[in-house]
Amino acid sequence: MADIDVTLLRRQAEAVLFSLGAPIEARRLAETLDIDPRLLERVIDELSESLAGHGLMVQRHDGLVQMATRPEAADAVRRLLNPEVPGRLSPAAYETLAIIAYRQPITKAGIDEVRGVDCERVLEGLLNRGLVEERGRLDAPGTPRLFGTTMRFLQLLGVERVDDLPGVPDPAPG
Amino acid sequence: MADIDVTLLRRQAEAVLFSLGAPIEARRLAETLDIDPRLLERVIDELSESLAGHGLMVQRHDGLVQMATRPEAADAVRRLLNPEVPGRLSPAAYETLAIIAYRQPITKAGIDEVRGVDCERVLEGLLNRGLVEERGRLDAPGTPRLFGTTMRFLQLLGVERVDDLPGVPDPAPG
Amino acid sequence: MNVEVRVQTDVFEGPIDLLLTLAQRQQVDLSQVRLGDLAWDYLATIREGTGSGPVRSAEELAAFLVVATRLLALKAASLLPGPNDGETEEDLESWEEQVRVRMAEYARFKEAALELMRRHAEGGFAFPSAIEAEIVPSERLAIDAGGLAGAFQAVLDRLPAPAEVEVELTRYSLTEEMDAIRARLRVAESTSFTALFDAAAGRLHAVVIFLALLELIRAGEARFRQRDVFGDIEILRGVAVADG
Repeated sequence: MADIDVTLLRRQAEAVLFSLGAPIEARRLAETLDIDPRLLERVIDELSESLAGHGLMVQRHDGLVQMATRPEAADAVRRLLNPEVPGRLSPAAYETLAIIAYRQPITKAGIDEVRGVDCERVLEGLLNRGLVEERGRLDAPGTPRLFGTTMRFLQLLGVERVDDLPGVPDPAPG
Repeated sequence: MADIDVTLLRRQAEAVLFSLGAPIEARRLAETLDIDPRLLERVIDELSESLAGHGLMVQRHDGLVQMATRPEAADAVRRLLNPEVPGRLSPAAYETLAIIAYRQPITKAGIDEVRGVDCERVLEGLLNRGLVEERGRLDAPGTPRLFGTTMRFLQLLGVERVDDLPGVPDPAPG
Repeated sequence: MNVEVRVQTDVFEGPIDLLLTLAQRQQVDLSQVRLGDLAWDYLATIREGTGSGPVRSAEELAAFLVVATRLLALKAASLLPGPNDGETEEDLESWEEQVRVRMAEYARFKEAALELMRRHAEGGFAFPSAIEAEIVPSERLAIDAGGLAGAFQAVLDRLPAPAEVEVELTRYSLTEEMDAIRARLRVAESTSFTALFDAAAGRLHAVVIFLALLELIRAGEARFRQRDVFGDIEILRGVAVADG
């Protein structure tokens, strides 16, 4: 493959993500397109750019890629598909979600420390709602579970990547 | 609605079609977007244009609209998802399909006349495969059933509309 | 047609279907074919009964008749008299025209069918999206990115600034506390254990002072003595006095 047709790869990636309609590991997508994972990064970058001004976008998170609708079109989608189950996050859940979003991956002890209270129940709620998920274990005594946000979280937020969150404070020194 | 934002409508239509993953009646899509059906035609035209050079396209047929992947990406999609694709047809079936595609809506008698043989069984096969469907009845003695091709037929050939098929024979003079 | 009727004529040998196709493309001169021969070939096929037996369905018979009729029509059209032959001229012309149009139309559909078959075989399918319900938010959870950032900032604001914590920690340095005890023992040969902790600012400070004392005892710079069981512990200057 001397001459790599990035435009064709972009189209193929777009078609695959579209028809899959679910998150896929970047590694697996690269395999499907028969390209190097590093090239995939470029292909997805181009796809993301080509979808500017469209009703769709590419979301990337934790080694996963997926195609999703943009938030400005969300109302129309809801109107048609009619799923609208109103839900609300408690201030505690909101705060916990924020800590996880900006400090992921983080242990429960880490969240507790920042919030100053035990987050067991709040964390469970976020896990059940699919906003947060386990992300392996910390290599430390007791190997505590690590938590991070999900694709669904990005979806509800309507952003392409966690990096697109506004005003990310500097990482904690610890 | 003094100032209609066609670009926003185009994005919304795109998001809706992606989320739906199935054909939708143009009438219903117009309702969802809260616009006049005539305006929808323009919105879909613009969406179709905006997808030039992409891996996706808009298929339109018989008052239905659907988004689908472009044929040049079919291999990649099949490699990953291995979706069910229609198997090969008999020469008689392709012939019947061609007649229906170019002369739709057409009665069984009309097909028989062109082919010069009874198409009962072949037609049944095409109906079962979802490539052809009933399209109302002819306002004539006996009100015979009319047949036309389906969205699935467009997917089989990877075109946006029946008009995109090559070498459409001239309409029969009768 | 399921049954293959093979015909033998001077200009063509093979399936009757193919003969029709070639005749339509004018690749076989039908004027050289005696249609009666075709009928005989068909009857012969029936009598021989290839494999499945001599019984033919009405459908197959009809199929043969249609092909034969088309051949007949084609042949008739090609044998029609010229345009200056009497009064039925116009009727004949229009009839001939009709036959030609019909044949041409059928031929075009055959071409179109081949094109469909080719495209199908190429596999350039279009696939719809198979969306997972999760992609479409089913819960109207309006998480606002700005609000999320605000919530996190509020949490950070609640925490004491990291810089202050560091100052606290450096204040209780083990070496400093050891120096303080050494200084006491230089002034007086002994001191009370509890008096050592009079200056302790808190629990953590007290722990550091105690650790400093243990360190000095280990090094031989200090000793301790308790005269009675519940009495105060006395800290004495040790033998290995470090100067400075």
